[in-house]
Amino acid sequence: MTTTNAPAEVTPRPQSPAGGLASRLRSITLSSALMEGRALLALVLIIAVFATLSDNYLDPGNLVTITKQVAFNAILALGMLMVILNGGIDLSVGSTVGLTGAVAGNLFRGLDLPLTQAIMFPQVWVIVVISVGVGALVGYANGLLISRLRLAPFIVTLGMLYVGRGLTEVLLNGQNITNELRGQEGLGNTGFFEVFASRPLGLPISAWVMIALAILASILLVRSPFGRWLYASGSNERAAELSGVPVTRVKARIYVIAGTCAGIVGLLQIANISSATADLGQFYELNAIAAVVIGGAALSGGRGTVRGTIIGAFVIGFLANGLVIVGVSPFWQQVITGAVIILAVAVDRVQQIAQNRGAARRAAAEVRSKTPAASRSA
Amino acid sequence: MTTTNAPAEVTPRPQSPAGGLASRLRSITLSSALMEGRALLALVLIIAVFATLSDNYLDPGNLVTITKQVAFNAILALGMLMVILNGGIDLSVGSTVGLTGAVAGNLFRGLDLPLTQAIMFPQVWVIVVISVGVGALVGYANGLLISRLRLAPFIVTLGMLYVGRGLTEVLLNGQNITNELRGQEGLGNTGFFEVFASRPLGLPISAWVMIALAILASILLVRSPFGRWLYASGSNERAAELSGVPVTRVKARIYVIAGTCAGIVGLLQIANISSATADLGQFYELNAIAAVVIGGAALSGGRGTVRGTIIGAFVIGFLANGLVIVGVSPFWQQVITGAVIILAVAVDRVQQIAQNRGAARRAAAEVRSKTPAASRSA
Amino acid sequence: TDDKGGKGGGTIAIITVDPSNPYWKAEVDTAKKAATALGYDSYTAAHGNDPDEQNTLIETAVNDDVDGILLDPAGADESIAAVQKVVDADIPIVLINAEISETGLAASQIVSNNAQGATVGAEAWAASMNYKGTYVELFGNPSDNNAQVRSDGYEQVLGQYPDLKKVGEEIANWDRQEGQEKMEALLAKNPDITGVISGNDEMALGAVNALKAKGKLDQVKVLGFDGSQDAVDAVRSGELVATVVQPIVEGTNSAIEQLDSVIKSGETGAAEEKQALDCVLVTKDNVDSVENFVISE
Amino acid sequence: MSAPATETVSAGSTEIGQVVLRAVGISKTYGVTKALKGVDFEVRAGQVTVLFGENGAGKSTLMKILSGVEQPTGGQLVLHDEPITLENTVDAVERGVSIIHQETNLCPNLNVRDNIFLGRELRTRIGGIDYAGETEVTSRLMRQLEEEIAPQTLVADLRMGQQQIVEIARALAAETRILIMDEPTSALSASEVEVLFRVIRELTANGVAIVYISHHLEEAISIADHAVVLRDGELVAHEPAGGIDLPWVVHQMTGRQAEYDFRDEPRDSGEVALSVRNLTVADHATGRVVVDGVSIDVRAGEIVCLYGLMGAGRTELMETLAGRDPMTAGEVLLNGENIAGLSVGERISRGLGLVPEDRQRDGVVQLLSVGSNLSLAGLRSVVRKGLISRVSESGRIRRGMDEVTVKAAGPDTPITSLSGGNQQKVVIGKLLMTDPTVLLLDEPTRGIDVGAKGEIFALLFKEAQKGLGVLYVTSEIGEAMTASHRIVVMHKGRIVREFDPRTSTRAEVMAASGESASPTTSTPTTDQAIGGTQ
Ligand SMILES: Nc1ncnc2c1ncn2[C@@H]1O[C@H](COP(=O)(O)OP(=O)(O)OP(=O)(O)O)[C@@H](O)[C@H]1O
Ligand SMILES: Nc1ncnc2c1ncn2[C@@H]1O[C@H](COP(=O)(O)OP(=O)(O)OP(=O)(O)O)[C@@H](O)[C@H]1O
Ligand SMILES: [Mg+2]
Ligand SMILES: [Mg+2]
Repeated sequence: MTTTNAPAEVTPRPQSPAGGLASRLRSITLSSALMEGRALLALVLIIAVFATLSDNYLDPGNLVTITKQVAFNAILALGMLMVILNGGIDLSVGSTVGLTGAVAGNLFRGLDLPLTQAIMFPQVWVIVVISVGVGALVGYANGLLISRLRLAPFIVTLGMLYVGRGLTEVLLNGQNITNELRGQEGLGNTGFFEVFASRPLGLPISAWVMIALAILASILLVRSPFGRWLYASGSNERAAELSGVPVTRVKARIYVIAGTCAGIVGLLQIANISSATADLGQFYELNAIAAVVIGGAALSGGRGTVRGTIIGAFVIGFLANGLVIVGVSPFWQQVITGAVIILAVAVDRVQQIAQNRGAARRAAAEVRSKTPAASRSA
Repeated sequence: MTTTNAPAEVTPRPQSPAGGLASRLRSITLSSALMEGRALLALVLIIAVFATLSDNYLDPGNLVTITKQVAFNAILALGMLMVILNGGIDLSVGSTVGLTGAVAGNLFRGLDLPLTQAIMFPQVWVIVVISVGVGALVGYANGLLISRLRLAPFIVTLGMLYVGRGLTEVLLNGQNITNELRGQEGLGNTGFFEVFASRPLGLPISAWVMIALAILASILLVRSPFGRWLYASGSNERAAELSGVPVTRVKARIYVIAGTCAGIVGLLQIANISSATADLGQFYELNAIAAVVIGGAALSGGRGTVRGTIIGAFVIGFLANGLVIVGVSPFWQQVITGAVIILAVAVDRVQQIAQNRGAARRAAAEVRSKTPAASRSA
Repeated sequence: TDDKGGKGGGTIAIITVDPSNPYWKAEVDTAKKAATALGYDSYTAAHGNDPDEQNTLIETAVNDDVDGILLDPAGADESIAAVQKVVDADIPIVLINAEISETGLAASQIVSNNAQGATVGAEAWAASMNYKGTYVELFGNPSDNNAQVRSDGYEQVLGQYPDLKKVGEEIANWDRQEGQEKMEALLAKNPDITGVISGNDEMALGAVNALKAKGKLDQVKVLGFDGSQDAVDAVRSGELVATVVQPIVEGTNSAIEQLDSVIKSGETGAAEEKQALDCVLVTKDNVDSVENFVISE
Repeated sequence: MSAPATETVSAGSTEIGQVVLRAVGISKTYGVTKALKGVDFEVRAGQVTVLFGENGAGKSTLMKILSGVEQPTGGQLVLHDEPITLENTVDAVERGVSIIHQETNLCPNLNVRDNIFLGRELRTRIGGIDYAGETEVTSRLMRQLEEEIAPQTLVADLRMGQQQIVEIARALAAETRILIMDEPTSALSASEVEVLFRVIRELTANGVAIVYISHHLEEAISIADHAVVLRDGELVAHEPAGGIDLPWVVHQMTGRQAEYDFRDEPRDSGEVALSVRNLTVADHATGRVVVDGVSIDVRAGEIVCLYGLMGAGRTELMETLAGRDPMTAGEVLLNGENIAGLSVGERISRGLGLVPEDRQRDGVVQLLSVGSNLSLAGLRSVVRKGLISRVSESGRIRRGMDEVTVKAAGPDTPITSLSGGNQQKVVIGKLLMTDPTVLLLDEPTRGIDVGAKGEIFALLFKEAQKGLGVLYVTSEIGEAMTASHRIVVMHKGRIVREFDPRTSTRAEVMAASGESASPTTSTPTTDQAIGGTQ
């Protein structure tokens, strides 16, 4: 009212909410398509190559196999995505997978109660809760150290990798736990395999869990305040903090999420291989990180999507399976896997550089055509 | 001549070079002492604990053993330090150690020349040059991808880890190379062990190499423009670039240095275990990173010293050796190692927080004692 | 059941542990050669003792509709489910080197007798120690059953001799360099030991290196296991007192033969499903009869 | 003219006033943004050419092209009548062109000396760094700039103003014939500006050509020999300094008469919204007291200006009030409730938020869109059943964008594509969307052009009329005098005096802040700020 030159005079554009939403969705799709483009491209290429090389590659049975395999990595990658969105990294998830497996195994073996001299056999659901809880606890420890003490995630989770692996070995004490997982009717702890190794509608349970968690993660990231806070603090933590975002809490939580995902994978894996072993989960963290990054996320934080991550996990899964089916020597499989990881991230960079060059050229040409005098005058 | 503000007309202040040097040394010592303080503390603590627990720990023989083991890690850590100073990371050095070992082994086994049907046996010095060159080449590839294409170091070197390990296995093809390393008089390729497993003055050659490289690295970091550029571009790459620092070149070079260090370790290790094996070097990268970080470097770049890194490597070495000597169960060794890594970085943060609290408390007390009226007036 | 098999063509999947290790390399090479000789195509894959990876490889092979599978299983209990899957798909499978703890699934299980091998190795080594002295043990990868089986086998024999005292044990993950570093540390603690027993040759050779460097090799007796070429050479030169060779080449050859027979006729031709491959002790006396896991005689 | 190339740097041949560097028809495009559209520009030896223009007019872009930081998409640079291309900054420095950047470009982990010689080290005979030599030169430069900074002080330990001094020293250390200064004084104190101007005069006397950019218009006019005005990437005016004055500059910059003067009746009758009592803050690391027993009241509807010199402790005060830094002693009441110990988020939801000093570092979230930035602080209010309601969020974003008049294509525009002024409006809008009782703003107009400044203050006064209490920090006296109900002056961590802007003069206020009354400007100061003609 008092000001004269305020641009309040802008005539309010009649923009319908629906229109706003549509344009919003469009722009989301566009920008994420760009990010996920290379992952999809890689996936299509891989499938095309191996499908021509082997008739059985696209067999329904083989697709189910790949999906099951991918599911473990994808579940871990979903947790890793949250961590990476925050600009962090979690090297300890693989070792947490092993640890939760060992914890569950030990619980099936029975808890030695110190005072009563009796052995207690928890029910399966209790075992599940405790094991996943242990995963969450490891994540909680990571999160506490990283968010409160502001230690570097790389180092904290590297240390935790060793701690977790060591504890797993302590718990298993050189002995895999196998038969105990079946439980015994008399002890009331049967039913583990019936759930964790089931195949509802022909798809392994791990695939269903992946789907459920992916939907959950999508909602969390796209629709919930927590997701917005995560993207914000991953992009500019100081600004997010001054906007009232509880950055420390967000940071602490994502490691709990990553640890929980690892706990779930631990249970699914011991059901899958029907045994809790000491090196279960080794190197899983690397595959999970690779999936997230191939899926278009930036390791510096603030950029990445659930869809890209899932596609990234499928890239790795389809590649690994294809290499085996085609009969590539195990030695060369590693070489090719490494090369594909690098290529997947290099492709869009090269493309981007080419684009920039093209744009610069076009702009230069435009300028030249417009201002011939100026450039000659020099 | 014509310019006024050129540094040429500086009136030479009568400042003795010695004075400059002394003050310089003082300031270096102070700031780096703070950084390395916790590493030294950890080292002293570890030594004290284990020395009281075992009489043999500080045996000269055992110290030599530790030093030899530390040397391998320290040499890698020096290369890693450069990379980390730049804000990068190199996960591929361990796999490069294996690869250079395999390359050297193959060269000892003889080169199948394609046309002549003859097998050529290179002389030892040629083998050494080629093997280290392969390490440098891997680093060069890393550097190119990271500096030119601006890919994330984590991903590039993760991919290279797989590629290197795969190539190592391809080269060795399931066969350790052992006897061939001795060479044969007739072929003119003897003498490898005489140099690479020698013990001048009772200290293993690896220790001497470590010392030499540490001095070299110190000079490079502290006395050469390259070092200043490295610190600068690690802390503010844009500023460094605008100041005329060839940041891309600096970035590319450090990976070559890291790869070269890995090549040297590869040769020293195959001499040490007198065999080139397929899993040589596995996990070395993690130890090297741990040494650098325990030594006070920041993973975000721009902070770290050679001395700290060497101390960091000794922390890890003294710890590993001590745990074995004291007879800690192998399972628990990993747990403790992980915990020490986390502790080493947590200690100075906790200390810093305590310091801040102390400072704040003192200030508050001072304020209260000074202005009793004011605080009452509220 | 499979018409492709009758013509002697078809594909065999060879799923092994880790071909970058000489022992499994010999297994794979033998299997490939034998399969080719019988007119099969073959491909190899490795699970690295990871049951999950083994599951994937098995499923992939089943999906790929191979005609037969030769598997070196990852764990006795962990592999049952995987083998069951193969049986369900009506594909013949033969196990080599290690067993599973269930019978009636695989056509045959041709198993190295690790326990027996450890016993003969330990006997020979104890004799060379004159049944007295102090020693340390290097233990393999704790997640690998064989590490425990061999260690138990050693213990079973050595426990009988009260004058043999174990003063230390370290995990060295089947790895030569780790074996060497652990040995160096163990030596610092126990400078006067007279013996080392090791779960495999690689760790034993690492220990030899450490002992050599300390100039103690002549007073310490080292026992290996596997019969790798490096170890055989070391026995010849006296650096190892003994190693134990698993006749993996013979075993693999007969495994492929039996697999071929099942594919063609549904019968293995062997009397038992489980066939033990007894290990052979290698000492200075018979060292020249062993080359690359093949025992001539 | 016939053989110019050989002696580009040896300035002996150039006379004062001769054109040494010419930009002909320079264009620069960033994606779709046309930052420069065929600009012709001249730099003269021994004279100061001042470049005026609103935010986003293209000043920095032009300077980056002149100094080799960026390459033009069209046009030609001519140095001493020789057409040249500058591939990079090294190229430019070798030809005698140096730049002091708008944003400080230093490495905080290196010391002052290392920063000054970074990229152009003095070498010893064997190729190492000549530390003694570099230290010498550094000490001399610091003496010349009248700053007591030891050459081996870490840059991280310097104040922003001191860092700017180091930037200037770095440019002086090179053999510069053409020196570009892009906002060199935005973080300098008045006395430091005086020293800088003295140095500039020394340089020009020796034939060095200076290009100078500043949003402190009076200050810039006082040093100018030539005035060049850019608007929307085009050169709109070029005059010798003799014929220009403030209204002319503002008119050329904005294309209209500037008119902002928000002086108003004092508002001392409202309820006290924010009450600060004896607030004391000690620095985390050193324990040094930086805010010393400060007491301020801000009433509903009142706009209070916190005026002071750089380093007076205003930023610490603001950040402590916002809840980012812990306070050492004292109490803070918001609507009568003690909010000590509450987090930033809790304070925001109770009605107290901060617009930070450093927009890029603390204000905008770069990877989020304009809309998401706007809704970030008030996100809780659009949450239904635990999820963000898209409809109510986009509705609020639209209202917010209209309210603070953000010029952006839409809510999904990347925030980084906006000009500084518009980014600042988003940051302010973000907090306004939380319905605050009191808004804290730290240097809200730093690096923002006249037009945007007016809009921002218009916005604040509009909100104040609705009952918002405002406490803002400024270092510009004109702003303090014309856009506040009350001025509180801070000096060395303490509140030294309060003024009513209607009844006091600039000189009084500046004197209270510890600076001399009329330090840098030769133009007669009127309390009518910018173009008071109505
Ligand atoms: N790197 C870039 N990418 C995209 N657009 C840019 C870039 N740099 C500048 N621009 C745009 O170019 C235009 C001119 O910017 P410039 O920084 O030159 O303005 P300025 O006059 O220096 O403004 P200020 O006074 O705020 O510093 C603006 O619209 C800006 O958004
Ligand atoms: N990084 C730092 N290291 C040491 N002292 C600092 C640092 N930052 C600020 N100070 C000191 O803290 C005090 C208050 O600084 P502060 O930035 O709050 O002042 P200010 O009035 O807001 O000035 P500015 O406008 O520059 O931000 C000053 O004495 C300053 O020198
Ligand atoms: Mg600018
Ligand atoms: Mg401030």
